[in-house]
Amino acid sequence: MHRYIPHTEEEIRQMLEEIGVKSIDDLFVDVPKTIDGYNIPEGKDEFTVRKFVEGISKKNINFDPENIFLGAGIYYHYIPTVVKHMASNPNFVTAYTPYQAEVSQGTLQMLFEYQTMMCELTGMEVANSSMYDGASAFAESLLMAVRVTGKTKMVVAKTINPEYRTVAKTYTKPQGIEIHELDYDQSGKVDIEKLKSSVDDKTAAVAIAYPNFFGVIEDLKAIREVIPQNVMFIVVAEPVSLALLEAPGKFGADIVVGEGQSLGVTPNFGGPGIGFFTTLEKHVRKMPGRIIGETKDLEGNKGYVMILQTREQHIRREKATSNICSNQAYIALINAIYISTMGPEGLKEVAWRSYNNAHYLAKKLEERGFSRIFNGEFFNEFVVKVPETYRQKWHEMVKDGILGPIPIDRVYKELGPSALVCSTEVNTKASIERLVEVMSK
Amino acid sequence: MHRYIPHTEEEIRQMLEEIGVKSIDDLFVDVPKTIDGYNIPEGKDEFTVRKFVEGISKKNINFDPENIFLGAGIYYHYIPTVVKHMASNPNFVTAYTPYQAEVSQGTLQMLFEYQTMMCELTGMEVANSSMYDGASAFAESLLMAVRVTGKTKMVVAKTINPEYRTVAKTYTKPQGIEIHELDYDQSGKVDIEKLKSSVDDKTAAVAIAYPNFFGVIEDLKAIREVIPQNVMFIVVAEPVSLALLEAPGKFGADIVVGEGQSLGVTPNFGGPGIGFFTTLEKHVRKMPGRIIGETKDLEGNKGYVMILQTREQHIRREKATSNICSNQAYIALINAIYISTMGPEGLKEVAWRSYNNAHYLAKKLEERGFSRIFNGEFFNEFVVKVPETYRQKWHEMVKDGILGPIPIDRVYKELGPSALVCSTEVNTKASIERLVEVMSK
Amino acid sequence: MTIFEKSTSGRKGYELPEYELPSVDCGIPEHLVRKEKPLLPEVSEVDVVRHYTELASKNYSVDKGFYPLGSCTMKYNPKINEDMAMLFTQLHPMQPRETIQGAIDLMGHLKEMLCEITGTDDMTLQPAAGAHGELTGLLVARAYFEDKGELDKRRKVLVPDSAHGTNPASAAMAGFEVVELKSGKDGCVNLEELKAHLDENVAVIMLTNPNTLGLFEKDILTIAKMAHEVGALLYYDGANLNAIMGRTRPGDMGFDIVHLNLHKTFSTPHGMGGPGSGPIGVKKHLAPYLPVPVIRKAGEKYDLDYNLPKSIGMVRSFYGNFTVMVKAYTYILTMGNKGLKHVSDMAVLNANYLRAKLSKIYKVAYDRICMHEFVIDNEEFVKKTGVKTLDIAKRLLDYGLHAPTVYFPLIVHEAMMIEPTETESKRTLDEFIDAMEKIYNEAIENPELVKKAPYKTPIRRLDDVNATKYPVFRYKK
Amino acid sequence: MTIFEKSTSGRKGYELPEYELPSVDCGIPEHLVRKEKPLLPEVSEVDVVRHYTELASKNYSVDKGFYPLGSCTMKYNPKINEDMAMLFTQLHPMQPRETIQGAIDLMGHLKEMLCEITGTDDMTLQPAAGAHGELTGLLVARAYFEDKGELDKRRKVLVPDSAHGTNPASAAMAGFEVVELKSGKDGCVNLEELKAHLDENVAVIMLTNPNTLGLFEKDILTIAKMAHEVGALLYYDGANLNAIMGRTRPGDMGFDIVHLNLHKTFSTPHGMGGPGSGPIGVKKHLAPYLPVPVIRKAGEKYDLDYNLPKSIGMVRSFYGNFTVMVKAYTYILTMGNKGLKHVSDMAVLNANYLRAKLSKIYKVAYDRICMHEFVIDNEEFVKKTGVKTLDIAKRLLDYGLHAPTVYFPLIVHEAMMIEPTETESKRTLDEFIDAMEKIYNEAIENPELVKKAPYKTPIRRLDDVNATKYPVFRYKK
Repeated sequence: MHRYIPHTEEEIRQMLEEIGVKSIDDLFVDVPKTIDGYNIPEGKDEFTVRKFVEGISKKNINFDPENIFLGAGIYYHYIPTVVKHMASNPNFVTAYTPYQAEVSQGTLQMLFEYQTMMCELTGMEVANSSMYDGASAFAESLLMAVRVTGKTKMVVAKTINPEYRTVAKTYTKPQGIEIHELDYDQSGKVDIEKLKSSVDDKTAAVAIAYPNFFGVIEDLKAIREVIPQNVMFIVVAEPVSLALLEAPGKFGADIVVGEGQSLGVTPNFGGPGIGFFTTLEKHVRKMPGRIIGETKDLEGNKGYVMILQTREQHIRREKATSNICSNQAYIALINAIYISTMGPEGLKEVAWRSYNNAHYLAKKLEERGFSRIFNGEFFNEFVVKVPETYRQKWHEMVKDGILGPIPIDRVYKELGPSALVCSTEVNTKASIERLVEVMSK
Repeated sequence: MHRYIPHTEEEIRQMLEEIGVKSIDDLFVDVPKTIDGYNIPEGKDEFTVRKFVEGISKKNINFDPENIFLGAGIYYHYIPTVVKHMASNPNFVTAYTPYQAEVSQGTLQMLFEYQTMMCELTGMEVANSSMYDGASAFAESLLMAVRVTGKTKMVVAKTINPEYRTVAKTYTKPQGIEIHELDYDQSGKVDIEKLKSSVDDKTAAVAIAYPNFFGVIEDLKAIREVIPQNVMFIVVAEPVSLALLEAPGKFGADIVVGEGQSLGVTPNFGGPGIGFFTTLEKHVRKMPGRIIGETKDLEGNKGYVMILQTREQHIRREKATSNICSNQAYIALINAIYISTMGPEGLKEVAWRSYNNAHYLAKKLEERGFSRIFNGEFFNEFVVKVPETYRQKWHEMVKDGILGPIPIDRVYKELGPSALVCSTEVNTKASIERLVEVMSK
Repeated sequence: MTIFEKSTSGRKGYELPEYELPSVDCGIPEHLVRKEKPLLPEVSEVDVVRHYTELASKNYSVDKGFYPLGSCTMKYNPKINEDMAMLFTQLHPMQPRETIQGAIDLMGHLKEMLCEITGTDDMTLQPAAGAHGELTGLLVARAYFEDKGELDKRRKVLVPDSAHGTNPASAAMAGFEVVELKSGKDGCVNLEELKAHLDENVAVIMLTNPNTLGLFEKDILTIAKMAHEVGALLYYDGANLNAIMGRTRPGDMGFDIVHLNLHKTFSTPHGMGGPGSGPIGVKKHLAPYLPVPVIRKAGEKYDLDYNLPKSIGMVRSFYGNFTVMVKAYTYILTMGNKGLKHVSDMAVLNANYLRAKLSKIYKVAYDRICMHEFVIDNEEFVKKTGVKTLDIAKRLLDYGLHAPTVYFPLIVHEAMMIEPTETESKRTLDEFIDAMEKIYNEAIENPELVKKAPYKTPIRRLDDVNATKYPVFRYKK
Repeated sequence: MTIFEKSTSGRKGYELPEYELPSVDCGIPEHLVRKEKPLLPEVSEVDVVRHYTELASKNYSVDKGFYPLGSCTMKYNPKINEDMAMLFTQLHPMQPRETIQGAIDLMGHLKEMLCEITGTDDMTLQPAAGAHGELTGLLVARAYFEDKGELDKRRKVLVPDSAHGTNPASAAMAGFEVVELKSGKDGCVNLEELKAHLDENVAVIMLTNPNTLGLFEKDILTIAKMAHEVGALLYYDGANLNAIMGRTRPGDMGFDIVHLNLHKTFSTPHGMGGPGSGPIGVKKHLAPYLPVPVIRKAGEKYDLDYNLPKSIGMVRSFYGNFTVMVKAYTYILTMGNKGLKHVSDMAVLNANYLRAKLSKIYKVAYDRICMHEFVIDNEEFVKKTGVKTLDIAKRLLDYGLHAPTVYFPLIVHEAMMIEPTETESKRTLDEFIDAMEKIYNEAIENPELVKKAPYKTPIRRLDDVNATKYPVFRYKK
């Protein structure tokens, strides 16, 4: 007997009798008994387990968010208390995929509202109800571009998050997709001339990050202008920035994807976050992932159901738009609660403060001799030249309780010693100035 | 505008128009304006408030429960995780007194079940749905004894928690109740001979603690035998101990009250806890507090409502059995969830381990020369003689992370330097032995 | 189904850590050892989860919707308050003094802010609820008069007929004789009536201001003067403080003793009826009689003062419902000076908006500018339709709303006492007005429909008459 | 009502700390600055609370009751798992290595225990879900054959017709050609059919064992031998691992690649469809191809190994759904060796009990001892009554139960696939049996009643045909 497993000995006996067997072992006659127990510890009561796991967690160091200047795709933001409280409702946490719509209207309406919010932020027409993360969403956007265009060459900006590009390679290789990496220029933006020459008849799509990995705000208008209309325009966007920046949809994007962690989700050591995925109605049947739509019940009341399921794996099997089944619905909930709480003004304030903090920090660092590598306008991140010894210093800052700007020269070797500096609304004037002091020492 | 207060300026304007006044000030014409604002700080956003209150909390020291040997009415026990999770449901937290029974069945059924549980533990016939704490429940039991017997002399054991007796004095003084304090003997139990001689024709009730403040288990049988039948027998019981000890109801108690904190409630710096209050059916109309009863709805379905409300202040006004209105219903919920989770076996195991740990600790201390002051059998607490310097040592133990046995000689001066030692199931062999080492140093 | 019926002998929902100590012999005398296993639930953890999930789902709550109970102040309960209280739950009240400075400081700071808000000079945070605060306040008054040698004379406490039931009950518990004051035609204290009862035998006058009709006692300064002239004390029932914050203070109006309901005005949740917290603030002359310990400023910190020889003693153990105080403290830090005024402004605005709109449908008892609440008088309506106030209340439940307080105050015979609070939006108020209008029409067109309400609740209308006549106090097998 | 309809321009539910920095001039080019305010909710905190409270109340959940979805393993989700995950939420994945030792150790320990449970040699925790694990596993197979120079030849993946839809979809995404294997009459893999398709062009055979009929593939050792003889790899879909713990291991049966659904067997909650976690374990020969980083033991600690030159790369960013892993880890620590066996024993007992009892009412597709789930075949029932399997499913909702998986596996035409899991009590199973019996009788006596079900749900039966035909993708004003 176990507190999670209710049967008493007496009940087990009754049930075996009902089944018509003598013992539990009789139920496993078909199974080759290959082991006699696992070489893992015996189970523990919850108080011992709690103490043990707390012990492990203490081998980590948590930083005060105001002293964190590390972004690179995962961001610290103020998360209103109400977000966690509402999201922890067990009727969200312990529900399954909404297969029985009539007892899943909470999930379905929430996802429908989430889709609407993502459409609004990106300026796109349809959104699915989530992908695993920004990287896999990006990878899936390339596969989708193949389905839409029938072509297999992708022009991918080198300024897209390196992890996203790595994942995209893993996903696209089996499909024989060719990825052409597009260089950046002095501004930190894609080199428009090189873009022009990279796109050809075989090109399915051009993919750009907005803002890009260096924090620089790409000129989507200028880019779209040099891409032929029959080449798809994929934008990897940072959603908080979209409260301040013009929506990619306004510039003719065909697909906008990205990582939704910054919308009210804790960093979670990198996961779970959420991949958002939006496109145009004309492409929707090629879009991967689950979609929720509005409908009516037999009394005419408004309700929500999963739609366009014939695109999905459980019906279309090997012809499906993707194999995705479990998604990140719970994180979509967190996004939706966060966005509902912050509203358009709150999100804009967050974006603006992040922008302003980063620019203040950039100015202060420049005053202390750290020069910015790129001259393009940036959002909440920027790249600075650092001394050869910076990586060492980065580790030393831990003692000051600072999670400093991350060195990026192992990934972008061509930049030489350099670091990606991030600031969001959680940094304070004092913490920013303290970082500058510590970095200048 | 404020995040808790929804109106926009435009809405305020519309509403004022509907009311027919020009400004908010017009609504306050009757109110003498005596102030121009408070001399308190302006409101803060939640992130600043959180940081501030966290800062205050850091001026406290929390001890690891295994190193806590301080009881004296408030006890540390293992609280299953599920207790907090279930109790934090906002449909419990943010509900009011169940005035509309049809939308309060959760509260009402829970309290009905709580009453049943308290009846079972105490061996009594009826329970109310809670009092403020053990001390006020005890005070109310004396007032009730006056209502039942028409007499005003109370024989109260000195071994009842000193705070309870203090509160009882505060409550009973205006009613002209005479409290006769009953001495204890070498065993730490009430002196039966003195008890006999204390009870007379004017005596309304005899009140005894079980186990008492010294941890000693009073012999309720022997006590009841010497109390005349027309004198009420009030028992202040520690509810966890009742899983191991015979129920006071079996010994002819008329009222059993006590503090319910030990049933799954965190110490909360002393409050909120909960006073439980149980009695016999024949006395129920003299009992203070809210009572929930079973009934049926107009389709014949079982349901629950507040009953016997004519005893209560909102109907009976100055003739009410008590003025109590707000009670500790939420803590009753915690009790009920805890008891449901632990069950009779779990509670007994907790009681037995507490008993066993305390006895092991007593033995170890005796080996190191700490003698027990009383020779009566004890539950999970006992009193030892300590050196004159012990109070100083008690403070020093903080540095070892130990919350040690509390000195009690300021309250029981006649004992000389002495400390009340407590152990529950949360103490480990190692922590017990470490305490003995530290105390012996 | 009760949790007892879900129980199966031998099932368990807990597991304790492995036990490592040798068992001692049980030394408890045989006759003191429990013989019978108590009838407590034996269920798995899953059963516990589902049982309490089901119970919770059968409750209405502020998080679900509008809860316009008059004089109960069912405002939104901010989630951060809960989080902050969690920081203090592990403290033992008898820890060494140096390990609880944070808790003491918090109480000290809270007390100072509440003194400022009430206009009083000193305060105890010990009482666990409003009624407990009333009792404490009256015991303080008692000790004061005793100290002055006037207690033999001052036996009476004057309480208006519109007062909460706790007022007379508390006065009785404090050993006073209760004299009821009949309200005037305008719903306020009748000065003539007051004068008739006011003499040197009066210890205390207990008032709620605004009163339970939602009306501000215009003559309050006169009343205070009259009280003090005969040497009586004036007691303020804080249930309705939500109406006046930022504009006036009980102490400024002449009240000597003020209790607060932290669970009302300061939005610590009600938790199905408690725990609450009912601090009392007093003017300087009453400070020596407060319960111990009193929190006092000591340099930059605060400390506990037990040295009050004239103290009434203690009214409960330790310091009171401390975690409730943490929630109220968090709330006050959040709202601050201007925020608290805004609270009252909007609470009064909402009440007046509802009053103005509902007065077009129902009869409002005193249809003039009200404070944070007002009362509907259904006497004529009941006569006309045969539908009772209780029926309207039950029918409201079908509209997904909670009912107002009904049959209170007693001076309005078919009263509905409506307090919307400041956290409700215009949209919600309009929904309530809409439902009240529909019910009005239903009562005229189809009274039986309303009389048998509710229909959509987890259970139909319950029989509370027989429940009291043939009481079932507990589950039995 | 949607949250958008509850919105009022200018209302707000947030407040940020006072901002102390001077504003810089905005340097963003004018045409890149957002012009229009996005249509997002403008609501108060109270509105947020009530909206999501209302939505939650419209969901069924494990905490509410029985959720017998076949192959979904909707077991009880222990609350402590949630608490433990909270300890790790503030970590940034790119923190300096020395500040994340706890997280790495946890993953290392989890991986080792999962390798032991699956009988595999190495493992990645990176995949975010079961299907993601499938893709990862097939990419590993692909890399393996590529490395061996066999990829041009090995184009086929064999998948039984009873497999989950994700299997063929994942194989296609990994660039393989999918060949469907028809099941034998006994519901298992037909060895003849297998033989007919199995040759050196086959890269992988994907199996679920027990399969989706709840039957254990008796010939599994033969199948493994056959696969390996032609050089193919055998892939284990871990959806149904809950049936066999403590008795056998996929690795022992001959599987080369195993994915797990931590959100199923290891009871991290499903969260309305995710996040999940789909680690894959592999035999030694496939270890070099795993995604980076791989967690490796390094003395007493664990470390991250990025040095896998033959790795397939990464399948998502960072380490996977880490907090989901914490929950699974907590679960495994809680259950331990004997506990996990007990899980499977009781899961299989419950399924067989349901099967035995329901087979007296409905037709069970393969009415012999089953594993943790079984399938009802309603084909005759549908013909007889005109009531569809979907109707039964909807009617179950009226009884306060969730429906089983319906219309799957595809090889049973009117299938109901029932997986009770081990956390359900006999009482709950009996309630389900009772409801199924009542519905059977209703279908015969009053088929229209069942066809129009459900009645007691927050909404009546929804039209999903028109929802797809005339899709509405988002809220519009």
